[in-house]
Amino acid sequence: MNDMRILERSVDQTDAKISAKDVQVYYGDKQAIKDVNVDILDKTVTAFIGPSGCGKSTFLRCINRMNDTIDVARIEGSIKLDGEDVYDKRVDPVQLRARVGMVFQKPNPFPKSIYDNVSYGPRIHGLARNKAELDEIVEKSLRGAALWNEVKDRLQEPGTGLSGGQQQRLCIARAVATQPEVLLMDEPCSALDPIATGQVEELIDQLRSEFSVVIVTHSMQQAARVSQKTAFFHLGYLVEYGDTDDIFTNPRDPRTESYISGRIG
Amino acid sequence: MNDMRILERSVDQTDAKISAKDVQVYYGDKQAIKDVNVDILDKTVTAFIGPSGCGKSTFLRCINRMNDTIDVARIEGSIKLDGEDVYDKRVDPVQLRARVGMVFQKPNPFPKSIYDNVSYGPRIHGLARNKAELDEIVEKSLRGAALWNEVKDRLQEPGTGLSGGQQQRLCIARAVATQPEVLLMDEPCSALDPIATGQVEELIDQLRSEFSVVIVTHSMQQAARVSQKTAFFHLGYLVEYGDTDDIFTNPRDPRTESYISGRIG
Amino acid sequence: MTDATIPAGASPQAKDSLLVPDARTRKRNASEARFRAYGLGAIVIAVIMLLILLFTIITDGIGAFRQTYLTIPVTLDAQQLDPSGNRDPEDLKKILTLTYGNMLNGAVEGVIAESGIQVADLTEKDVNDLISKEAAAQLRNRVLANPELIGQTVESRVLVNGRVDGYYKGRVSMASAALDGNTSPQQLQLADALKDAGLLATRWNWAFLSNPDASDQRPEAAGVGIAILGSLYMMLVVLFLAVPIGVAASIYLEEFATKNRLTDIIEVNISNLAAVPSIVFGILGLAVFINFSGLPQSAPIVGGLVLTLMTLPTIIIATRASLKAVPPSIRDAALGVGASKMQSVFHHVLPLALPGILTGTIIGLAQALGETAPLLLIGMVAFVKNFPSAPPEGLFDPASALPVQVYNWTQRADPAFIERASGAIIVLLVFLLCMNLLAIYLRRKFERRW
Amino acid sequence: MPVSWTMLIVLALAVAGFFVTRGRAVALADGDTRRLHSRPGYYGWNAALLAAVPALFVTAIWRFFWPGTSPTLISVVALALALGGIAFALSRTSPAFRARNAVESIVKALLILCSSIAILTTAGIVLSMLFETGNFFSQYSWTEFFFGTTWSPRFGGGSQLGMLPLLWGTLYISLIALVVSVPIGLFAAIYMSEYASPRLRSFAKPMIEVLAGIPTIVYGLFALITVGPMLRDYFAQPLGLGSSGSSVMTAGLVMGIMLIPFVSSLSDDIINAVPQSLRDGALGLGSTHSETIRKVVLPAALPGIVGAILLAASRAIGETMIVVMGAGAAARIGVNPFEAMTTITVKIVSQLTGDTDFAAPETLVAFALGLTLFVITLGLNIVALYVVRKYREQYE
Amino acid sequence: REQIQVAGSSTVLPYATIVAEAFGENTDFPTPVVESGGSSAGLKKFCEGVGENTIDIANASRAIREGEVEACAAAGVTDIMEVRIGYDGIVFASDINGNDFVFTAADWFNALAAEVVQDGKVVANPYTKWNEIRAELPDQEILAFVPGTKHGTREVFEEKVIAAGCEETGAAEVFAAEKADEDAAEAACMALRTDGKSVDIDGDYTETLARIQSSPNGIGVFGLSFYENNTDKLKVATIGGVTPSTETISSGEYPVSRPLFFYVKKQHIGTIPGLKEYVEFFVSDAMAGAGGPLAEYGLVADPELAATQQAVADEATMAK
Ligand SMILES: Nc1ncnc2c1ncn2[C@@H]1O[C@H](COP(=O)(O)OP(=O)(O)OP(=O)(O)O)[C@@H](O)[C@H]1O
Ligand SMILES: Nc1ncnc2c1ncn2[C@@H]1O[C@H](COP(=O)(O)OP(=O)(O)OP(=O)(O)O)[C@@H](O)[C@H]1O
Ligand SMILES: [Mg+2]
Ligand SMILES: [Mg+2]
Repeated sequence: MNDMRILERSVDQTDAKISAKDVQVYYGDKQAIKDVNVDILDKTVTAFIGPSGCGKSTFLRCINRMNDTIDVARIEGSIKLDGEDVYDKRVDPVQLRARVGMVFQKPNPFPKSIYDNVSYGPRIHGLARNKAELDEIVEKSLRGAALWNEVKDRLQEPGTGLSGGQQQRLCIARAVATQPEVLLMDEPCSALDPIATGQVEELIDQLRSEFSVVIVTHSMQQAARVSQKTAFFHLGYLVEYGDTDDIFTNPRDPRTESYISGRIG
Repeated sequence: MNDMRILERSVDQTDAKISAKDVQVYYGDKQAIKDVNVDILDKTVTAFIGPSGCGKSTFLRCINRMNDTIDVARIEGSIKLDGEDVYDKRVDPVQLRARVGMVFQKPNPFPKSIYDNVSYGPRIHGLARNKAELDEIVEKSLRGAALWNEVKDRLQEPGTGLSGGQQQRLCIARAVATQPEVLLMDEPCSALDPIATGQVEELIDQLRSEFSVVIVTHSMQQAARVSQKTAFFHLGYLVEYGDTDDIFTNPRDPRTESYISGRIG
Repeated sequence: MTDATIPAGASPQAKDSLLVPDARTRKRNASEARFRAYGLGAIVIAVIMLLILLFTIITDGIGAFRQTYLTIPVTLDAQQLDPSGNRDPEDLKKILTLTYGNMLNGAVEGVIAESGIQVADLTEKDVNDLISKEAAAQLRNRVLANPELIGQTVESRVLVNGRVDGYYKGRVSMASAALDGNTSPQQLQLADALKDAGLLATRWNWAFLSNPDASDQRPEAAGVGIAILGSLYMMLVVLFLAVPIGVAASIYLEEFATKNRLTDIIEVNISNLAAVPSIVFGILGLAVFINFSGLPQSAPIVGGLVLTLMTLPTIIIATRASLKAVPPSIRDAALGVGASKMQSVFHHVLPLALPGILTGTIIGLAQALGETAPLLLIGMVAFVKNFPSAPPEGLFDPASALPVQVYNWTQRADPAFIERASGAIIVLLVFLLCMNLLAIYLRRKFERRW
Repeated sequence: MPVSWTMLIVLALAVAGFFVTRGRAVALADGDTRRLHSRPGYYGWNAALLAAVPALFVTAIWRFFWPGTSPTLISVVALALALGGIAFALSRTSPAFRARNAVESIVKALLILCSSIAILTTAGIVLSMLFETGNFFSQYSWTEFFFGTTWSPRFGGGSQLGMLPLLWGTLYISLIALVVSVPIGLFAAIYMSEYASPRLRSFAKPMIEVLAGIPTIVYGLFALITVGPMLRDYFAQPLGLGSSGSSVMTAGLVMGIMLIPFVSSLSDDIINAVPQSLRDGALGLGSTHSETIRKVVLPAALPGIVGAILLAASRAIGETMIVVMGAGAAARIGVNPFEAMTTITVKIVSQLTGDTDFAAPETLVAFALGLTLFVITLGLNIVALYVVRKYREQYE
Repeated sequence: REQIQVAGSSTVLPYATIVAEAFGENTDFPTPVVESGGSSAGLKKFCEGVGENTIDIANASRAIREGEVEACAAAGVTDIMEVRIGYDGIVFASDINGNDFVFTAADWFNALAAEVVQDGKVVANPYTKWNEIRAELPDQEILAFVPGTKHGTREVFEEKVIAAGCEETGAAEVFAAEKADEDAAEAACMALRTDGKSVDIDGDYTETLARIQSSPNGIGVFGLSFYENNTDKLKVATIGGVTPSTETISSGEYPVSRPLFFYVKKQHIGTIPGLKEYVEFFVSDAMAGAGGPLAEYGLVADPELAATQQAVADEATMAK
């Protein structure tokens, strides 16, 4: 039902959906991201990989300005979405976040019912004209996140009463339901079993036909499976960025190589 | 430093460290665990695998009675630690939990400094007589959890300011620092990169020489790597339990087989 | 460090039975039990104190809801009440309560004579004072409202005086009456005799809830009608101003304001306002609302405004604390799906903070409901006899308030007012209880852990 | 009062504006609300707010600052403003109009306005007392006021109005009240939020809250009739500490009881809001419940608890009736808690409501006391703010 | 505004309410609103200015002061009518079951002064029991509940009892000789002891009564009307052999009393309906006269009531 809009929206895509220039991020005095330059393409899945604490989540949160909520965080450089600087004074971060959705690393369902969790985004963005459409969006999103079968009988129960993996899938469904142009996913499958992981990967693959997806993952296999582009972060630097196949088969930077082969952490 | 004690402790081990009989768990009306019977051996790593929402965390939380904190949760059957029913009226859950440590699925560092997070357990159990001993425990635990190098300069900063993976390792360090006899780990590596995962697996392997470890994981590879025994859960049932090698190479139950081969979720 | 450094038995890991706690655990459990006992003790202390206070209030005040009445036939002598005989209301008004009082006295004497009551040493004063001074006024109003009654003999139920009433509530005894200049044992004997004759009875007294205050000589006629209205009006003002303003201010300070010197100043300011003695708010109200902006004296609107300013800090402090307690991940989640800051606050944070907001509101309103001092200066600690009209105009009419009534009555010389004061406190507590019930309901609805 | 009717009419207009504009927005989008920038409700709200806010604001300000103006004029202007607001909102309504942002900026402005009321109140308090305080100091030496140790106002002049005994009494009585209410309140809060069954909690909490609503005069009488004589007969006299029926201890104890709900209810909410995962973390390490509370939950809840305690302290400082009846009216400096003392607040009230000459220093001193107390508590609050900042623990 | 607004002294309040109630009952005017809040606050409001939102009448338990009249005039309140309604007797009373007391002013001075004269020397008050002061007094601890410094009664108590006692005992002369100047001597005469034997009461007479009930040793200072309403709990003491009553006070035999007033804003007569009628009603014989309800309640009727009535009828303002 929303296909029309999605098409409209993606008409004037440039190749670089998001382009970051000289991004530096500081938490107080500590610099967490250093000189990152990267172009994230439309209709592409980009994987961010790198050792824990290297700044993947931080960079991800810069893209939709979620870092605005951390008092001590400070960002320099520019990040452009469709050629417009997201840190421009005139930009409404709300609209930005509606276009750039996010799944957080720690599942954080609202303390509301499962249905309300998923329908929240569509509701505030007016994506459905009536209850039936809303129901449809909810079902579609939950199906996409491979959660429908498990929760279809308990949509009115609280989202916080779900298992860890279910919560994570709920958060994915919630993000998908808003139909963003870019979807940022911070380790969406970390708590999922292989089958659910497979289903989510399938969802990502579907999404790719219309949006751009950025996924943080610790699993090289997953990165290799779902992404077309991979960015390798290390100690706050973007060490290497390129086609996934290249990176995994033929890394240019020695750090990338040792990470992939399991030598540095 | 605790080697002697650890030896002492393991002298009179029986083979079954924990044995569960006809365990049923209900959340309100919903039954989450059905008829589970299992013996968990001492000095062994047992992996719990199964699709998301099948009851792994629930069962894990039964073992050290963490389910007591959930109002709606109700348990039937018996779980014995060293032959003593942990649900006996006379059992003090505090003592139980000191002996059966736990790492939770969602990292939950205390809003205190990193140092205080790790030293919390040793302090309340009086494991160190002075500051120096405490420092040593903290360092050893953080090293074990592969976090020492990243945080050694910022031990006084809040644990909540760490990255997702760092928080998870902090929680592992915190659990290890209390020196439990049984360590329950709910997806301890889900947010870790391969190297950190490797280090934690190494830690688990070390721990095994003295304690019994139960680990929930979604990664078959990990289960295969670290565990000697594997239990497969499905829809609340313990479908199959046996030597890890057997389960992965020669599953008896068709459901196990299809899960391992990636067909059911 | 070697193993020797670890004292034997000190470790929880020593392979003890789970069923037998080791020494350290026992110690910790003992301290756990102590801790828990402290908690329970604290609640018990608080509840016992409450019960003691409630008990004294209720035993003292329940009497205010009962009143002793004398039922007698009164002949409304046309000669006295309408000398001109034309039933002209203007002329009827010229007959003052004094005449009616004499008529009532005559009626009592008539009843005594008729039923043959004999009391030794009964003086005329004893008889005349038996009936409340209020009775004459009531009778006059009845006649003015219905001039046809003139010339007839009507059954009248009249209030008896406060001492005789007190005699039936145990406040006055024959012994104390002997010492008391306002009554006498003879009067009490007369009352007993009338009671035996079935003319005098102590019954449930709705008038306490509907009557206005009465002067010092008529405790038996005093009621809390105007005070209830005044308090109600003020609470409406407070509810409609303090709660929204307080919550709005907290939201701004906690969720939107950048942390800078200005917000620090506001923050300190607010907690400081909480420490300002309530009478100072009265000074403020007098200076600003009455003298500067010309609002009327003794009006609930001014009282409400002053109490609003007084309760704001309480509501703000409570609301801010509970907003602070909502985990940031909830806000992140909302922002992450493209909700605006405002939406995340109103859709998610506020409902989660609601229990705390309710607490602040309840405590703030409770405080406002029971406050007298600021009302002293804006003229609400007053004797008001005419009911205010309905809101919104009524907000500008003079009115009293429940705590004011309590304060006034506890100052009065006649001990009968002490019972009235406690009765008014009971009414006030019922008010409070209603607010609390609402809060319980709302809390039930919104409270959850995550 | 036509002004209040004007306000009601304005509100009615706002409601009408809401529906009209909302309807128009939907119509402009040909019924497909997804073509609108914001949800249709926001267009309606925009109109409602534009209608109500300026009109009500102007009415209130006008009525407040120029009370003499004819109500009819005010009403006309207010209604014109309301209608103008709706018209303006309607004219701006188009699918591309950022209604949500517009509404949010209005709401934010309202929020700011509401928080500035605190500042205005402070300014009002200071201003309404400053003039009289000035009068006071022109008649009485400030050194004697601030550093004098005798408080004895007289009708015929020649009063000694040193505030130190009052300040001492204030601090002493408040301290005792806090010593009573903080442990009881905090333990009650802990028990309610951590141990008690939901049923007990939903019953105990409002019960305890009733304590805050009992008029202080009841506490005063309780102190005077019950607690005072009891303390005197069972403690003060046997211990040889005096034979005064009213004492610092009496007032402190009784006030402490009144303050219990201030500490307990607020703290209970805050403690309850600490995420369960933190408790699980601590319990999972083998802490007892009380260790979990003391070492993890309470530190995480500390800022809110300190706020609650500050609120209780504030109430203690501002309380009158209990002190009058419980502690007596004697201004003196001493350490014996079984002696009578009095507080600044009591003296403010009594000097203001007494029979002294209203232009004499004996009455005006009330304003000076009020202002001084204001400054002192301001100082205490600033200190508290910094302390809380320093020890704040943010969870998650 | 329809109703008359009255504010001021809480001592006058009961009388004012009795009159207001009767006024409302017997006339077509609404019952006046009578606030309490102290003479000072009442007069201050009274002097705030002229107009609808200022009060019409201020009750006071003392005469208006010069400074207050000036402040009034400065705010435009230039025409003030002073109406004296009668006298408030001040009595000493103790628990009904306790000892009888027959006081003199000197006893009170010796009992409560901070410093007394013993053998011609000024010493800190050494007395702890009444019979140490005078053997005829009972053997009972000294404990007096005196009005706090906010109360007008305190002023009367100090002047008519303590200062008189100071003269009577001859302490005044000794102080005059010993102290630096006249003011200091006067102050020494009126300074009350602070060791807990003399307890200030900032509350009202009900508080004093409650204190006597919880400390039956105590002797309290009350208004006559309060005592008359509580004769079953209190036993009144005589001063100089005279028992206080409306008669002895109005005849001047009993020394401790004070006049009660109210002040009327003449400028409001004519604008506020019923104002003049209320004032006239108040001072009428039926109300304030010797047999009227006010006297019945404990007001000592003013022997010069007729003059007051005349002044009210003439709307005579205070001399400037
Ligand atoms: N607090 C709770 N209240 C109600 N139901 C719950 C609660 N916690 C878990 N459940 C339900 O119990 C079932 C088992 O949950 P559990 O957390 O044990 O799954 P799991 O095997 O750990 O899954 P995952 O791998 O996703 O963490 C799920 O269906 C879940 O929705
Ligand atoms: N709120 C914060 N305050 C201070 N430092 C922070 C904060 N959040 C993250 N950091 C630090 O910034 C660095 C980068 O953190 P980030 O969360 O981006 O890592 P990450 O790559 O996502 O790691 P992981 O895979 O473990 O989630 C880390 O060193 C972390 O400790
Ligand atoms: Mg991360
Ligand atoms: Mg789980």
